[in-house]
Amino acid sequence: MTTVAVKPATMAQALTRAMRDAMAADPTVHVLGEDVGTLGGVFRVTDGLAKEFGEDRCTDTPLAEAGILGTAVGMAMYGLRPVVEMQFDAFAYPAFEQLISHVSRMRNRTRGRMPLPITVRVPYGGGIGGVEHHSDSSEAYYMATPGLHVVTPATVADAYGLLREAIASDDPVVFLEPKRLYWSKDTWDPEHPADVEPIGRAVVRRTGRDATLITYGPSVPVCLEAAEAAQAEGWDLEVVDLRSLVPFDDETVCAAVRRTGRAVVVHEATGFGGPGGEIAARITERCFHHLEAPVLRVAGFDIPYPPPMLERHHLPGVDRILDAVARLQWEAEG
Amino acid sequence: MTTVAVKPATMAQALTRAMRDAMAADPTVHVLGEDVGTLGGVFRVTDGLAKEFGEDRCTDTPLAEAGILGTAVGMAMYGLRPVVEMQFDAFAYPAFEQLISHVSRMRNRTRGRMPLPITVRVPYGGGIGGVEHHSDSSEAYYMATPGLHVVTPATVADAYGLLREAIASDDPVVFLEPKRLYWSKDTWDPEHPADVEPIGRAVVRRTGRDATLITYGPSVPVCLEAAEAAQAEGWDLEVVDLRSLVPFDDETVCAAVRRTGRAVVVHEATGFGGPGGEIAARITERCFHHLEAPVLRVAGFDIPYPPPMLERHHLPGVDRILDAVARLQWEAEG
Amino acid sequence: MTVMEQRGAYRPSPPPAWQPRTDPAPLLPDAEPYRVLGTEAAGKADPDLLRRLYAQLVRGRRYNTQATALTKQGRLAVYPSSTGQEACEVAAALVLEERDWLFPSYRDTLAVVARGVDPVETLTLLRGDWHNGYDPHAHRVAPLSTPLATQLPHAVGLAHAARLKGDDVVALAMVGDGGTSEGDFHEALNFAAVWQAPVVFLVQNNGFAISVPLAKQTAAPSLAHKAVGYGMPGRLVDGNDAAAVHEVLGDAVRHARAGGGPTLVEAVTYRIEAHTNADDATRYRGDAEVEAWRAHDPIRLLEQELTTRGLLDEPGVEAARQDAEEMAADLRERMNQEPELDPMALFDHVYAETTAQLREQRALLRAELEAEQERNDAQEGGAR
Amino acid sequence: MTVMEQRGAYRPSPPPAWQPRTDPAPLLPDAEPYRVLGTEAAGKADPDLLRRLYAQLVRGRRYNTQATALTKQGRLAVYPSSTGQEACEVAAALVLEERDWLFPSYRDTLAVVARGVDPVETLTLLRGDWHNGYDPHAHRVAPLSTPLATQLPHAVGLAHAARLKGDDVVALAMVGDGGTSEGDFHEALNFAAVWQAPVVFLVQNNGFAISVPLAKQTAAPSLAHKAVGYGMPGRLVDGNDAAAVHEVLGDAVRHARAGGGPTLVEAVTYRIEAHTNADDATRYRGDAEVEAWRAHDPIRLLEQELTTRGLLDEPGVEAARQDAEEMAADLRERMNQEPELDPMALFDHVYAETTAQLREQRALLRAELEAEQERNDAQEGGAR
Ligand SMILES: Cc1ncc(C[n+]2csc(CCOP(=O)(O)OP(=O)(O)O)c2C)c(N)n1
Ligand SMILES: Cc1ncc(C[n+]2csc(CCOP(=O)(O)OP(=O)(O)O)c2C)c(N)n1
Ligand SMILES: [Mg+2]
Ligand SMILES: [Mg+2]
Repeated sequence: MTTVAVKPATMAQALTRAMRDAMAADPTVHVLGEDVGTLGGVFRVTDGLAKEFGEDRCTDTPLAEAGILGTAVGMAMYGLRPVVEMQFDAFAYPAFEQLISHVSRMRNRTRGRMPLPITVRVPYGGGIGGVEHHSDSSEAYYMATPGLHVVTPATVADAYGLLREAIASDDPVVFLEPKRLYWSKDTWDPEHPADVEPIGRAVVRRTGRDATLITYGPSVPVCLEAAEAAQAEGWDLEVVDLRSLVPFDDETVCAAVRRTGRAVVVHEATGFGGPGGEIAARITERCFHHLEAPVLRVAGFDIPYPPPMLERHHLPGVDRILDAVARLQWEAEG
Repeated sequence: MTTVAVKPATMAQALTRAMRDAMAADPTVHVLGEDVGTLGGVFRVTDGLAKEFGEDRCTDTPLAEAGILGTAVGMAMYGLRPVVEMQFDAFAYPAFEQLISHVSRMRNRTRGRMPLPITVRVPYGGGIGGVEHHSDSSEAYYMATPGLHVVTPATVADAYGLLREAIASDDPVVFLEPKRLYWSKDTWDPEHPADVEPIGRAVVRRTGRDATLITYGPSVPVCLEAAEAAQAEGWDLEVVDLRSLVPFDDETVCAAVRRTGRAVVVHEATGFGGPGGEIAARITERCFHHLEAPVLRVAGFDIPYPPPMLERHHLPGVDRILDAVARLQWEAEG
Repeated sequence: MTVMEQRGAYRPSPPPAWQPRTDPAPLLPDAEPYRVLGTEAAGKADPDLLRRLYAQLVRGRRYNTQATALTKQGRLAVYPSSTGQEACEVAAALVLEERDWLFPSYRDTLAVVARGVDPVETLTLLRGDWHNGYDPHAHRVAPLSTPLATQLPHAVGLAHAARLKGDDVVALAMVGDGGTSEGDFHEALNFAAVWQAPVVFLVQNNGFAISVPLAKQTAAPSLAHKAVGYGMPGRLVDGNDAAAVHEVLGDAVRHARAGGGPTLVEAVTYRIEAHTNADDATRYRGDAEVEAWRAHDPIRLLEQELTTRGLLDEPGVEAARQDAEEMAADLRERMNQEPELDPMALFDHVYAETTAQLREQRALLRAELEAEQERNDAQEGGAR
Repeated sequence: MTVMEQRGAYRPSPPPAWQPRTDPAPLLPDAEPYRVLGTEAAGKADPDLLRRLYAQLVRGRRYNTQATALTKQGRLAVYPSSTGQEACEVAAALVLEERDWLFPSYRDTLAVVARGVDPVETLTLLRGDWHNGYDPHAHRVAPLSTPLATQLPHAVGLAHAARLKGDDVVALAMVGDGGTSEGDFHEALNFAAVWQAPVVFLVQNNGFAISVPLAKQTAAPSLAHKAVGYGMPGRLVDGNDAAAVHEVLGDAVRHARAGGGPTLVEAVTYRIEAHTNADDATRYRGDAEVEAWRAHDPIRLLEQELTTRGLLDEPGVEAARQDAEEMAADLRERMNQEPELDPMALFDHVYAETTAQLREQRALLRAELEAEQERNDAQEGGAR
């Protein structure tokens, strides 16, 4: 993967550009959601699309998430490629029945005759000081639902590349956008989206010999920071960015874990019943005899997401990650 | 735990009796849902309650699951103890937002001042020949939601005891009723509900020396059958019935796994992102050096629940469980 | 300047002119369900249409009794009969052009069949060999929807998409009286009205949602009255009067096609059979009510009109009956064949491209089935 | 007997008599929003009530400006102002008896404060030290609801429960124009009407849902017209006319208390400020519209009525202003204090009894905080 440095852009800008380019390339791509038109979305991710493509292509809907996703299903049935914006993680819950009972199953129900190429964009996660219902990490719900792809970028280039791919996919994709990375900047070349690995591939963001941190989305930069800090303690950590929770890239993940023999899964979602359990379990199933210690998890506590002034205690941070690394039974090694 | 044999009853009858006794003992207990009144529920689990306690205590609601759960929240705010019936697993999805955003969080939101003692009864799982949307195992969604208790009986006595406890609990309880065990029969003494272990405790249903099957709800009888069959192959299997997915009884589970050194988690829900990942991961975290092999999982495939004529291929059966036991790296032992 | 003087300089004005977004009066339904048969309006009805409706009603009733019989023989997992509601089912199918779309609920297999879908493929869901049997695109019929009212936003989205593409396609979506209580009903109607989508909502008010009677479902004057709250016309029609249902739906379809936006139609009818073969209707309703509705049977109503007007004679009745019997015989025969089952298909359509995970699981199942086969062969070999 | 003769023996009858479940006419709202101030009806209004409303409006406006100022000082995470909507907020609070319940949305902190809840506790959610600051039972005010319309079924359930218990308690639930599009709105109103629950739904139609204007939200003649579809009365009122809002809500509350069931009230008003301090309203609306509504300011409207009728003089205005300033000063001062934060509280109220899991996690956080403390102490020690 070569990323040609062109000019710095934020993740939000890369996402906008991805939709813009997809809409320009394919007239069947339609964006819809609350405030996505005139306002350009509460995070401005759809900024300019209504102006460039008209309100029929980028539509402010009435305020009803099940209605948005439900009508998107109908649009997809008629050959369109709807890109739906849910305003915040917790406000996707009203659309849950449409997502589970129809979006994820229509292809299977109709033996492939009625695929639903819908992208559901969900800004997710905490760390932005949002009040209640604005910081949920709801990926466990989506992962437990066969028929959905679940994707989440951690870099500006991936934001563009994965979103283009999600929109082009003939399957429904839940596209989780880490809110607190919206304003992260990076140089990135929109002319070379092909430089981005496809959906379904994890990427090693940092190689290391001692232990592997497995993470995604908003926790990727935190893990990279933790890996830097770990140097000081004498640990050389590898960092894997999953990018795609479904399909899951066992190959890349297991190769990374086998190299180091130790692993910690890191995410913001609550630990119990969260993605980490699945990830740790499948690593253990596949790499048991390579493991020097159990795969540990650093996750949000098993509590409702905290109010803004307390969220820093909940979010997996560098210290908590390093503490987990320290618990990887190093003594037993020698 | 001593279960005094009195007379055989079905699980459905035990559930009815639990609601009846709870309503008789506590005038704040109200049952509501679709068809729960005059009809007695599509599974007849609320049979007779409207007649005995009147329609104000056992109420046929309009057909709207979010409305049912949402009004139950308001009833609980005013001091009632609503017992809500969702007609089938997949028909609880419309109530997802109320469940996640309010039911699970109201106590925490109000620092304990406004608890919601609501029981949400959900008939779940397959094996009854139900058409699409009538056989989902949705427990992963509930497990990933802090603030909910998630409980599921596998025996007639537990059906009574756990439901009484759920109704008496000051917290919301998602009470998952294994549809295909509704007509399972057992002798059981409704006069001694105290003989049942409380919510939060797992129970060893069969002791064994070689490996531990960890399961719950509809898969408990299947695992017991598998354990019998395993005798023939020379394996002595222990079977743990979790009963309560939240809170999770690490103590009992880990003790059972440490005794045998090998474990298989069995459930109907899809494997990927399902309860088994969490269970396997936490066992591994706690019992790593006692494990002779990775904890394996036998679960539903990662597909939408199949149509009736194909469901037998999807459901974890005796053979598939024994195959998993066979893969527990017995050779490595000697 | 004093505070009061300062304030005096400000003269509050009336609010910016308020006006209703649309005139509510024409949106309100008539005071009584609209009827054609046995009224003067029948004189204006097209005889050919009436005859076509009649033939389809007779087929439809026979289809219902045949499907119910198939549940008793274990050939269908479950069947929700539309006996007594055939006028709605048939009119909904016949009112549409080929390019239009139908969005049925689980009870509307008859409408699907009347639209031309193979009855066996239509019954796939209820037989249980797959979740849906027909190609939705071939006949422009969405899969039968089980989760109540969830198909309504689909119809709106499809109609909206068609309009955006410049196609004059109309979507007709069917739902029950119980389904109107779901949030999806509300959201669908609102989207449709705001977008002026070419969609017709047909509510079959058959008096019950399983055991729950209409009085526990709504306090509205009628379900058609809900239309005004969305800014669309509401129409109330006698759901057992095939000519009336066809006319009201036809008006709504034409209105939608012409760009006039959506209509909500409430057809007042009655579910003669239990909710499904698995239901016991005696638990929640008496015979008298059923008998009163049997006396207003959709087939007999139309038959009387046709015979009175000399449009139907004995051979005509016999021909319709004969045609229905042939359909039933064919259905019976084909449903008595075991469906072909391929367990491997479970993995084929979860995603466009299968995943590594599913390939593993597929291999596991294949190995199990082969082992099973071997065991069976061995047993048979042993037995031989 | 021939087939036709056989059939002739059967005479289809008309359907069992159909009648609307309720007469729709009285449910329909007036053609124009009801107004009191500046009309003849004002003469009948209780002067004391008008003065109380005035004092609260002035306080309310000051509360809004103070809270907005606090966002600029970083003392609130976010503030959705109800400037321009004070008449609705205040009337909603004042119309209730002590035993009644209020169900506010995130925008309705002013109604909560006007009901007597400590403003600092009311703002806890928006300051971000916890999700809710006050004891809901102490003032019978549900927590501010963020997920739109989800509080409406709660209000219905509570009102229903009170009725079942024999208490003559009324619940008043507040929602925005945008919120009416959600399925929960529909389900709540339907349950309320079927159960005849003593609940009043107050829709503040302030023209926008963030950036989305009413025309993209609904095609209904008015939001009040939705009432008829549930079988409850719909009332339309000038939401900037405090006397009118109070009267219409008062009627609805009395009606509900007397067992008459629910009412839907649409108050036509306008959001003068941006959606919240984080919003940029210039992106979606022009100044002219805002100015037109400023000219119909709820405080000035009432002030004019009162002064015209000699019920308010300069000292009266000054006293109200003074009172508001004191409230603001107190609010400012108390909000400028750092809230007490206890990270351990994160684990305290997830369940009635904590779980083993949460105890482990609590211990982990405690250890981390102690280590942090030690590091800080050490650093300070070093610095000293
Ligand atoms: C969302 C949802 N909730 C519950 C059910 C279970 N259910 C199936 S049919 C039915 C009653 C439907 O009544 P109505 O809408 O009047 O249609 P009818 O059966 O009378 O045709 C119920 C409650 C369902 N299918 N979907
Ligand atoms: C279920 C849900 N979806 C989306 C949001 C995000 N959101 C917050 S306020 C708002 C607009 C609400 O408009 P309206 O109901 O008119 O109330 P107003 O803000 O005008 O008082 C939106 C979309 C939310 N809070 N809840
Ligand atoms: Mg019905
Ligand atoms: Mg608004």
